Amino acid sequence: MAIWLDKNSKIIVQGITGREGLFHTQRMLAYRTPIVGGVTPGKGGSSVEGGIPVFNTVHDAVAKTGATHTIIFVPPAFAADALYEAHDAGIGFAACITEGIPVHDMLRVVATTAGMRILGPNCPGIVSPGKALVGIMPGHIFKEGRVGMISRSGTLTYEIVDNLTKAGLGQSTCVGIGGDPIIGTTFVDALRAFANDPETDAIVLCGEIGGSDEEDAAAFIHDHLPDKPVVAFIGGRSAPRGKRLGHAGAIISGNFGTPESKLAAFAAAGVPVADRPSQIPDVVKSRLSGAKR
Amino acid sequence: MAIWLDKNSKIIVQGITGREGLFHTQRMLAYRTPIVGGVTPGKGGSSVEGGIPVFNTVHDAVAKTGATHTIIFVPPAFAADALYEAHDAGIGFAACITEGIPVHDMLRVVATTAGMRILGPNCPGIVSPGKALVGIMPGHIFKEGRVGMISRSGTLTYEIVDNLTKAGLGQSTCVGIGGDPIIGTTFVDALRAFANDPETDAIVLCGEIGGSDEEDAAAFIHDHLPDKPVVAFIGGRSAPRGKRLGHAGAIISGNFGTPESKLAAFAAAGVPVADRPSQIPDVVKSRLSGAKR
Amino acid sequence: MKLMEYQGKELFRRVGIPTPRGHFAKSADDVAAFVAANPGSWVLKSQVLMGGRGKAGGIKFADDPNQARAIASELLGKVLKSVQNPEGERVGSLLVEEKVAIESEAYVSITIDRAAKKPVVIVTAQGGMDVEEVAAHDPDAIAKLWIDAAAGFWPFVARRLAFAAKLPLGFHKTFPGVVGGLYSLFMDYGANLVEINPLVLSKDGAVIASDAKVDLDDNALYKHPELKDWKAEAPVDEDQAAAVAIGLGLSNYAKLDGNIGVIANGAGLGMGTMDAIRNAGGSAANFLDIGGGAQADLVKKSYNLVVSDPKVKSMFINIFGGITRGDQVARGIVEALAGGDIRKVPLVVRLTGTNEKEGRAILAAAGMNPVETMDEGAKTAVELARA
Amino acid sequence: MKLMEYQGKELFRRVGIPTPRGHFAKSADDVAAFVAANPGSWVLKSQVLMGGRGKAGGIKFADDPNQARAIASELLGKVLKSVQNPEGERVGSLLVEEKVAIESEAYVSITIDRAAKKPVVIVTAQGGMDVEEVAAHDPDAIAKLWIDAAAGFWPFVARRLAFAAKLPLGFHKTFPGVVGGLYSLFMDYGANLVEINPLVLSKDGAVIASDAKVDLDDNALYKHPELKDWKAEAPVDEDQAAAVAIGLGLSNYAKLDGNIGVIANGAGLGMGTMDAIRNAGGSAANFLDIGGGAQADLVKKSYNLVVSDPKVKSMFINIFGGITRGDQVARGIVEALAGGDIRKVPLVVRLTGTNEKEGRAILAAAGMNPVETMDEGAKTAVELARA
Repeated sequence: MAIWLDKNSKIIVQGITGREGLFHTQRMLAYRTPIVGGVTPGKGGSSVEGGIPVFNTVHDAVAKTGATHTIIFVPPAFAADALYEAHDAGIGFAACITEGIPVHDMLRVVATTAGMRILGPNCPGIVSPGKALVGIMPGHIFKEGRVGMISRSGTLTYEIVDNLTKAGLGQSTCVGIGGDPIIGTTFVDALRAFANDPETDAIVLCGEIGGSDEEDAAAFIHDHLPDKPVVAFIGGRSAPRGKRLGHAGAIISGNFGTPESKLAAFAAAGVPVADRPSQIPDVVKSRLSGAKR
Repeated sequence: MAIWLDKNSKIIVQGITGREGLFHTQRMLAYRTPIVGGVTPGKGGSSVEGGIPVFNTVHDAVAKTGATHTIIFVPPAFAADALYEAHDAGIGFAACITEGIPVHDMLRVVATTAGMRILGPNCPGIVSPGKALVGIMPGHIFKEGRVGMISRSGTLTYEIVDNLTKAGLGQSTCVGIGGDPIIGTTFVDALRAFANDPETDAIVLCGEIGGSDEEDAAAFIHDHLPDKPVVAFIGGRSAPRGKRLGHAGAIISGNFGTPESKLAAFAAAGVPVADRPSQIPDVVKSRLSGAKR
Repeated sequence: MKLMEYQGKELFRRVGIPTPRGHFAKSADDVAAFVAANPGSWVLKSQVLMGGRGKAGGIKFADDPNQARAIASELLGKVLKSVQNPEGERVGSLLVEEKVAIESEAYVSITIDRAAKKPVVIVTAQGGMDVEEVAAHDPDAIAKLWIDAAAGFWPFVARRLAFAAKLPLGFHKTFPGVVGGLYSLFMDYGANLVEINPLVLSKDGAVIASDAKVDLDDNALYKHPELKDWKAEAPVDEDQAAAVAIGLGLSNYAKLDGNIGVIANGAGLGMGTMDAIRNAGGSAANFLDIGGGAQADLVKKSYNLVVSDPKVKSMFINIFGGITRGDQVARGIVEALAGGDIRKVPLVVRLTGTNEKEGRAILAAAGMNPVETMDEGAKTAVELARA
Repeated sequence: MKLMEYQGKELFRRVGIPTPRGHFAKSADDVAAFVAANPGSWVLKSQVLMGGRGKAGGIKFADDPNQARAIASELLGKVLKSVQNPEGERVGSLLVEEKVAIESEAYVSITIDRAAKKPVVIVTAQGGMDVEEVAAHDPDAIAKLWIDAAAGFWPFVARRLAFAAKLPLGFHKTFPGVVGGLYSLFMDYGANLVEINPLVLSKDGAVIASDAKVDLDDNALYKHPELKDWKAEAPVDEDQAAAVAIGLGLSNYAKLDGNIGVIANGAGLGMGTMDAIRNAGGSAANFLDIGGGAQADLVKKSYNLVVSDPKVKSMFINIFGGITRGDQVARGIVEALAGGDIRKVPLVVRLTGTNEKEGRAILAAAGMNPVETMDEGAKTAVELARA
């Protein structure tokens, strides 16, 4: 298995003829991702990459290809529209790569797209190694296996996955949830899915300072995940308070969002927190071989 | 049984201290309707009619009384707000008597209150004779029995019910769906409910010129109500085309909405249409004693 | 409230829909002065609410101030007649607009789909035509999509429509903005209909609303007090004015072709009474709904309004009291008949429901005997009208 | 973008929230002239973004033109300092406002609840206080409700809050309109925060927004091009300006207290690199994220920016290529080092992922040998900084 994405997913690319969209379509195809079509208004009827059909609308694409998943590369001013269009056309899963979408557009989108899982925006996508890659992650670092991975950051994910793969720990699915203030899929959503995935034996959660997603995740693990080992990492523990470092998410304010708050929450949930990415494989291995928490 | 309203319903009155609200509260109480409270912002803590508590908000009323139903008498500019408030507070059934609500307020309300049945607006309410009256209908004309009644018009309902009662045909529930362009409950909604009510043996449907509700109802009866007799009446058959007569609903335009269109639809569904209200009891009786359509 | 073209275009500009450069004028001097100050070719468009204005000769062209003055003088005050409006409508003002070189014309409107309970957007590539004719002859040319009021407008809806209706490519870039503006207008102002016909693609690639048809929900007008002036200026239907003058709602009174006056409580019962009269072989002279809970004074005024129509030969007052109380109705009737200054016609009263006994007593004291049923009342009224 | 009070109030007026009568001025002459033309008691409010402006002496009163001129001269140009802002902020303009006789003060704000993914409205009857202090000392005094963006704002939400926060009755009638206006502003302009503190109930019963705090989402500013001028005038953070100047995003560069320069691709890896440096006993001099897919030129400019900080003793460039290609990064580094005009510091490069081989080859040709892991790179950079 895997979560949310597998060999049977039928994927379209919104913004497929744009520079980014086309570049990553090539890379996803190189990973043998089942891409069935793309959407660029006005380019309907053409095709890219030797036969991937391009449609004017998501509705056309779904009608002609039976698409179930979409990945969105359209510019920020049009990305919320693209998300709602996907929902309206019956798409069940949308990974939104676009960075810089107005937060209030996302408030509208999440309030009106019940039934469609949105990953991101401002996320690196999702990989079920050996099956499909829907995102912008470098495919060669992943390896098929039984560790689930969830992360708020892109390149930090690569760092951790690289460590896991080199240590012989393959992955069931790696999910980059994105760093924006309003995101469609939270740690808890992904934890719930991994909890129900019989092919995921352990979970690595890569959090960050800021927000309260990690605290929520810790509470969820405590209450609902007694049997599956979870190992956490928190990026930005050395960052000063009140500075905005890159991600809109990574800003500490109030009592939530501090490294201390997150460390305390994971400690209370019995979740070990690695100090550096390079330690993670060992912690995972010891948890997998050891007793239950 | 009965549909949507019975002895166990717990009813609140929004706008209970207003002139209309108080007058009809008295009349509903006289019918032994189980009214458990009322809402008027700023009058919370007081009571009316010897002990009906008044609350500031619907949420307070629901928390304190366990209300399930509401009837709304607030002025048109505040009625949509009252409907959404009721939904937000967990009310399951709202009869909205208010006339003159902006149509686009209702568009917003119906799009966002899934799970709450709205009757009206601009409707006379609902009566389950012998059980409860939630509306402005004159209670004394109704009689407990086994005929279900659905109508777009208020006084025409009284006329028909009066004929039924005088002919010995009591009613299970009488529903006034209201004459506005956007209403929460249509003929089809009420037909579906009556179809599932074992204590309703026959249904009288009182339509009007204009709109396409009667045509939709005829199609529904044809497809889903083969076993329960339905008798129809259409008000305004002598009205000239294009004139707006009272109800916003009653205006004929295009091909739908004409008496001919409605008569044809009922004929196609095998539903007899009475020429005058006074004929209805006999038609109902003959249908009840006769074979299936 | 139906808006004139110039008013609709004023709202279009508020929501960012491009309109032609133009000038609103009520006099030929004003028109001439504008053309003098802005040399070029101008279109003079009669500001009326009726359809078929062009065919009726209400739209003319002028290239210089003198010509503009002459045409404006001719149009202002003229009564335009069309198939849709045989009685005609008087031209009180003009919209002077730049002439646009047309490459292509489309049609777009938003209205309420009662059955779907949603706004519906309708688009065709056949602008300038009557959309109902297009629907009748070439239904595939019409594209429709519904908008979920919770989700609001998203541009893809307009893109889907543009592709489905096969709008020329020149429209595509601007079209979502136009539909988005129309939707804002539709929802924020509470419109029954917003329509652009034609939406023009000009030779130089601009997309412009060449006409504007806007019908606002009277119940929502209070949200935009700035439209009060338009409301005050709006041409009033005689029946509506009469209804409002005595305290009834706009559509509670309507004159019809027959000779039997009708007063009832409730629109449904009013229509039912008209039907009953026709079933008895007669024909109603009017529809009048006194509404719910009418007091004696309103009943009296309603009586007076109905008999002020000289066609009326007899009258049927049909009341089934719910909120309306029989005693109030009876008192109103008696007071009306006591007035010496009004015409009297043979009257049939049917009075049942709330306070029926008290009402009947009042009528009896004045020498009247109400009938028992609607059918009986209709039959009697028809006979009296024939007498 | 954080707005000044006078800008926030301009937006308040657009959405119908009542504000005190006032005048925005940039010179003492202008202030004096206004007070001369409008005799009475006026409040002179320094227009700064920092909190604690009143305690810092930024708000003064004046009853006549001369006093007004004197106070304005004193305030304009003054650097206000507060606990929240020890560095201080220079006063560039004043808002002259009528003095309102205060009966009662409330607090209302709307912000984004990230966990609920909804706007949240916060109300207390303790206006004029720091709301976080109220939350700490008297949590029951704070009322909160969430708004469903699909349903939009309905007035009952404001009524529930008014009752829950026990606002004095004088607020109740106007309060739903104020909250509705705030919500329009919040959604239409895309605000991270809209706050009125205090919302004043005046002695004569009016409800007025006495202060205005508005923080707009930079990503949404394109929707309101009319705010461009405010954007241009807004005080700029030095780091943000430096980032934007070389083509990075606003928050992709931030100076910190340490002495080891950091360049990474991705915010997460950037923070992870800082952490790794601290784990190795050092401290980062900055955070710099070159983003995804950076070209050689951006890498070069980023190098130059980091070494322009004299604190920087060594540098760690940490790249895990996904979209970012190792050859581009390597070329940028080589080009930066080839520039004769910039300071050079000991450099550690870690380069893995996409086009890793090509990148290493380029570095090798320039005599550099990248480290293999992040931990190793951090350790080396710390050692080099100590050297």
